[in-house]
Amino acid sequence: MTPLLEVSGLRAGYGQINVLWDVDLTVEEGKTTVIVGPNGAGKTTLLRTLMGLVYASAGSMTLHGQTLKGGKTWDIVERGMVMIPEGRMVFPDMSVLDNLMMGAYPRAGRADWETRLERVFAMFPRLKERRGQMAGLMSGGEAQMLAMGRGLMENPQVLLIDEPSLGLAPVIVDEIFTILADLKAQGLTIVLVEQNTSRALHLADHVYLMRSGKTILSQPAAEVDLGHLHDLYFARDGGSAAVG
Amino acid sequence: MLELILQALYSGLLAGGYYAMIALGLALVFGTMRIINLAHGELVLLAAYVAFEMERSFGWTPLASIPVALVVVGLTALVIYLLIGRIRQDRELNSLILTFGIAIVLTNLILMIWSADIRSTSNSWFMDGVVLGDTLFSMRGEVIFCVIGVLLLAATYWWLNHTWQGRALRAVASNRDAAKLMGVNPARIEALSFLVSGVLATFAGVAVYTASVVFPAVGHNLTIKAFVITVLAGMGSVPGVLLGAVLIGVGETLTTTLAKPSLQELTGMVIFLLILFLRPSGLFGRKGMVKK
Amino acid sequence: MLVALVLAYGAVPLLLGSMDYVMSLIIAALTIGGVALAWALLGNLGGLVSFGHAAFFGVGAYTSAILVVDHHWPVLLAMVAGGVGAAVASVATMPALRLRGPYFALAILAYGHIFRILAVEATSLTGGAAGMLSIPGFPTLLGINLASKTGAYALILTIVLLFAWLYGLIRRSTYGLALRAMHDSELATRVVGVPSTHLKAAMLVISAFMTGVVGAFNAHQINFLDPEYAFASSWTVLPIAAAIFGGYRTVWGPVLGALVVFLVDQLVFKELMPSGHQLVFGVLLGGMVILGPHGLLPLLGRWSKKEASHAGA
Amino acid sequence: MLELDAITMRFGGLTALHAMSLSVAEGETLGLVGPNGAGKTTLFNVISGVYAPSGGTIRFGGQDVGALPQWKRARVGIGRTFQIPQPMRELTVRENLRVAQRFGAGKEDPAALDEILDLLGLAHKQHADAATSLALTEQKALEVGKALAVRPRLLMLDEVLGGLEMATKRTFARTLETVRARFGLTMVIIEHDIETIKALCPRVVVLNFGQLIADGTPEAVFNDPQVIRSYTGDTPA
Amino acid sequence: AEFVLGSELPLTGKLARVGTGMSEGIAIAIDLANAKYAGQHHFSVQTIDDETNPAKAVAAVEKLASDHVVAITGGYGSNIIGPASEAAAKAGLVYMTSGGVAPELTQRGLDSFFRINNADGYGKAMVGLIETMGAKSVAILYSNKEATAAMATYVQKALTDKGIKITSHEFDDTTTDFKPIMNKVKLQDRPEVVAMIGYENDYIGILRAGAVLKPDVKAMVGVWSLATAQMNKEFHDQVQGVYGTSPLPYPVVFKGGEAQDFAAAYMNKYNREPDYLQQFGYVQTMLLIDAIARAHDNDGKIEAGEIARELRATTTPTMIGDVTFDKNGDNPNFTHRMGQHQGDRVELVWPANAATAKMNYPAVPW
Ligand SMILES: Nc1ncnc2c1ncn2[C@@H]1O[C@H](COP(=O)(O)OP(=O)(O)OP(=O)(O)O)[C@@H](O)[C@H]1O
Ligand SMILES: Nc1ncnc2c1ncn2[C@@H]1O[C@H](COP(=O)(O)OP(=O)(O)OP(=O)(O)O)[C@@H](O)[C@H]1O
Ligand SMILES: [Mg+2]
Ligand SMILES: [Mg+2]
Repeated sequence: MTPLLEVSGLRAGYGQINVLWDVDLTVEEGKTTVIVGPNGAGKTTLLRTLMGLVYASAGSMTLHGQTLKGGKTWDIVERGMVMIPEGRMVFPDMSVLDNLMMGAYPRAGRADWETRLERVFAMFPRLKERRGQMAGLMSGGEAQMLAMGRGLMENPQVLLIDEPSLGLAPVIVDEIFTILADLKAQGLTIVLVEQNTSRALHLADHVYLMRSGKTILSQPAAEVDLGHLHDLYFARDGGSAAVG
Repeated sequence: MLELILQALYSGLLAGGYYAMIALGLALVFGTMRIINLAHGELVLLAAYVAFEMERSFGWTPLASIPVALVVVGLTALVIYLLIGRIRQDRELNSLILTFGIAIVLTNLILMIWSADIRSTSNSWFMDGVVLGDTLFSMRGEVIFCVIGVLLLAATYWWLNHTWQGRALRAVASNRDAAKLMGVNPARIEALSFLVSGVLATFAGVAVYTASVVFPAVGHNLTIKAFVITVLAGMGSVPGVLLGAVLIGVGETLTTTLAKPSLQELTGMVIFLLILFLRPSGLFGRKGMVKK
Repeated sequence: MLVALVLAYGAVPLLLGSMDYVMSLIIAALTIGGVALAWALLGNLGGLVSFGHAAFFGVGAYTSAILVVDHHWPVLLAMVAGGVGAAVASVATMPALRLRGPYFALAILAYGHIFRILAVEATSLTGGAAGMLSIPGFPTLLGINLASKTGAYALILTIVLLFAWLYGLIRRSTYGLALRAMHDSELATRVVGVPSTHLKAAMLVISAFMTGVVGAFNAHQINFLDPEYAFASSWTVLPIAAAIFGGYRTVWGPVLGALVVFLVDQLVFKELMPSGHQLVFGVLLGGMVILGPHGLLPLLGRWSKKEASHAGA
Repeated sequence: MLELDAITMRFGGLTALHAMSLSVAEGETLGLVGPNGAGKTTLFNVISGVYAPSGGTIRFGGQDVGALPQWKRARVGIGRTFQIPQPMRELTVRENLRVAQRFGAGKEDPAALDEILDLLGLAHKQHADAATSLALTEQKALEVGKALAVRPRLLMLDEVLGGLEMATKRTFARTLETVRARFGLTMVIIEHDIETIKALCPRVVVLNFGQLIADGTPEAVFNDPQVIRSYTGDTPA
Repeated sequence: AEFVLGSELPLTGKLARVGTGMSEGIAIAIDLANAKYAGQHHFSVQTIDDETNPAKAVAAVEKLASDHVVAITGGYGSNIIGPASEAAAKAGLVYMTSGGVAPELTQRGLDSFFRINNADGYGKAMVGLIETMGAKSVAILYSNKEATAAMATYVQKALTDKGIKITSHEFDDTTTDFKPIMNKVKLQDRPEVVAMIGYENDYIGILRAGAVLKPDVKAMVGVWSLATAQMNKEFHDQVQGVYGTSPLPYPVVFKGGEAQDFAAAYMNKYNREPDYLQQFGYVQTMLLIDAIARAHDNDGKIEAGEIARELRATTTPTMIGDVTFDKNGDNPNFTHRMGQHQGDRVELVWPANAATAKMNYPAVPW
């Protein structure tokens, strides 16, 4: 069976600065793939490149066997792949409700947006309370919930998620992981970038470790050894000291 | 005296509807793309001249020339958008220069094609008096276009706030990358917003042609007026445009009535400043715009 | 740099000094350049885009003209006073500092209109709409007749150079850094102790002063003022176009832009198309924005670097 | 050192802080936790002068600072970071710190900047453009750097550890400890990771709906049923 | 000999329309002069657009001077003519115009400045007409531009001196809706005559406001640019019965050879009827050309100041009446005529000796 999403030799970066160096990645349909790695490794950049927000200078990426390279973000969305970015990517001067409704903008999502809105409100009651508030005035965690909720308004086949637990209170983090488990159970293909390694591993089918713009480890989740993983995290590779 | 004031209020109200129509297209593009289209007044003017040409060549009434003007002005607006789309850096500032250049080109083209003579409709139907309750006087054209203006305002408001496209337009303005992630093609949606602004300019232009007098230098004044109202309204707020336009209109006519007519522009500017000092982000501006 | 100075002060008057017309165009271009510089200073350092520099230009012009005509001040001193007058006027515009972006830009424009209307209405002081004719020109200083074309050229050149020097000085200081940072990140600068509003106000005053001096220069150069001319929107628009055209983030870009835009328009396009040349001018502006969005100076910089690397290879 | 008395902050119909009182002693490291939207960031905003509170007084080092403008509060020694990083755009990382130092601390001291850059692991990025070329975590480090360059007496950190990978977080926490000792700081830290809070803060206060619901040692606070219900859930902390 | 005249005019910008009109008149003058002096002299004109900007007008004059033109004809707008004519004086060139009527222009003591018309001339005509009507009260609506404001002052004073009751309303050029002003006129002033001192767009605005509000007045009187063929054609219904200064009736009936030649040449070249703008442009330029020819013919060359002396030395009959220049360059003989739109015609109705028809009074367009 051909993998749903396949990336090989991918290079990408911002202007003159290259960030991703020959990244390889394979995502099977219906599986949850977790990408971990130290800060600044290029995880966010990888997701953005997949979505066409960052220009890929070399390598290949395919979705359903068809190339994503050079594709426009909005077409990729219509092709069923969707990204939930971190909370700073909300629409600051639109209301919470309008933000959520933008989630349903792709054709696939418009039909029954009302039911999905109810579902999102049920998951995050805070969003329902604040439906009229400008998103830019939400607290950090509220905005993160909003980004998540907005992503859930879409109706994708593949969901890329960037650090969904960032800045959330522990109770809400629980809630998020429950939701992810649900989505997985419904058969959705998920690519998850997450710093909360241990919790992410619980969910994962397959794990990638990224460092300095490369995928340096690819293993089925079951075989992953947390200790070994952490060693790999900080293997010296000169120069690219993470924060701290 | 009361009669004078009532008439001033009435005239100001009608002027407000008409100013709002002129300003709305600019406000739309400004509110959604942060682009100040300095050629907006010239678009309005272009529509007026199309109406003039149709009337002169074929004897059409200005209303009948609206479809033709829509095509001409709509296309011009699209061309402006395409040019703006080619700006790679610092779009907000560079588009000022670009649209200023376009305004110069349009003014001079209009001057070359239609000369510097003053033009206005000769169709007296629009100029006939409409009298309300024996004391409130207006021209038929003013009333018609005030009503059209309010209808267009309502339609634009509805479009922006209650349709997928309108919401997408606001989303692109708010966070371009995030909007792409929602499946929005920003270029297409922005082109659409320019097109709509062209449509609004068309109606405004035909209104100007019937209710007032045009000549090539008028475009600049129209842009300034539209811009003042837009800012007064608060970033892209449609109700704000209406309220701002009416305030300016009424302010002007009341100045004429109670003080002297040559001070009306002063009044407009003072109202503008006062409101901004009280509400730094405009009448309907959102606080959030100021905070960051 | 020295070469450029020698060229500007020596070669230009020697070569062109006898051609009154060309000299007055250069003077006019430098006048616009001076305003463009002041505008860019406010934009770059204060983070404030103004659509109303004509306000300061006009106030400077009127202040100086009135002091000379009615109170018989010496012209050069009155020009400085013109700058001070504009600076004082800018204090009146300070409530606008609370406003951001286009809100500020338009508020200043509104002030410009208000000043213009006041100039029309204050007939006893300003001569009203009829304006002031036969305003005295420049004196002779150190043996140089500043009223001659060459003299006026040297004067405006000196003014512009002084302003550019001052601008460069501020820009290189830590104040310059903080000011540039305030542009988009005012909150971030305030919480680290930058009195952003004060700094902005200071830039506004400096920019207004510069514009006022240039406005005063212009009044004594063409010996005439009326409200419509002194507060004409072209005193705002042309400098902005020139600054952006030349590269508004650089110190010299605005001046260069003014020289190029104005001289090319008047000397070349106007020769080619006596009455339609503005059309070409419009196209030129638009084209520049699309082809070289950082402006002429950075573009030239890039070219010369390329040239150099080719030469090296 | 810092005393808040009956601080109330209303946004339109929403009351983000309810007559909140709190005092922080010199040299203390205080953890500030609470559910999302509890009002933690708002509290920082009020203390640093971003918002003028609807009621209450703020005393810092014995002085009523309630009427001081933002920039003066920085100069009297209140340093803070932003949850959503606010780099000074258009400047490089180092220039960001220079400005903070020049205006906040009053004089330039390149050696001190080098030290801060080193401590925060930003040395190799010091000439990078602050707005566009930093990963989220680097931006957070820059936030801390700016606040430190001001030479504050009180340092308020808003989720600067959020998004950091576990091990990095630990290292960074140690760095903060070093910084605190090195510069003799009083700190207030907002953080959602309970482990980190426990490691760094001898005293923790919990906010919920704009009110203090608990104040004490981490052990005491995180075992408070009210806190568990509203904040930690039944997750094994 | 070969002579190049210079002309500095607004061909673009706010005054483009009037500038273009004057330039057409100048062109006709050149054509006719070349016919008149065929075999002796040849004339041509170098025109520079001043873009309705004083500084550019000054530069234009300097350029013309550096190109060695013999004299300058042109200019529009007193505020542009002012500095431009000073630049001409500096360059030792005669500056001849009809485009600026402000009194200040001829109070500067420039001996190279000449103009064939002035505000007083227009004012006298307007006042004369109103006096003839026998109106007891007049409302003056005037634009706050320099020329119009100066003229309003003149008219107000002259009418007050004649015991006529005056109210006045100053407006600015951004005014488009005149109803509030007209309403004041209608309800408060209740004059017999409304005097409008402005430009075409102002007249149209005022007349439309009048048509809607229908104040109880007996006449609407304007000044320049109103009693013209073009206004009659394009705003036919709106200007019926309205008066304005007008050197010519419409259709133009030119009496005398020169006038007929002018009209024919104009029709031939531009395919429409000439207006007062072209007529003034023609007259001023022809006066200048004749003076140049005389100055040259005296001794085969033109000495400094000779053209100015020649201009001052003679009184010439022209299409706008006899022209003499006083020491300031003003033409004290200048008086205007008043025309009235009557159906498809513009008839001269004042002064009696120039009248082509009886005036309709009272008459308003509504
Ligand atoms: N817009 C940008 N322009 C230039 N460089 C960037 C940009 N965004 C990120 N980078 C750089 O690219 C590298 C990878 O960043 P990225 O955000 O992909 O890392 P990440 O793995 O997601 O890290 P984190 O865990 O901190 O989110 C970093 O070194 C960062 O400095
Ligand atoms: N300017 C504002 N206008 C209106 N409401 C606001 C504003 N700022 C914050 N709020 C609201 O006040 C509440 C408190 O926000 P605050 O940012 O202080 O939360 P927080 O405790 O920092 O949460 P988090 O942990 O998610 O960052 C939130 O519900 C937020 O939506
Ligand atoms: Mg990331
Ligand atoms: Mg917070």
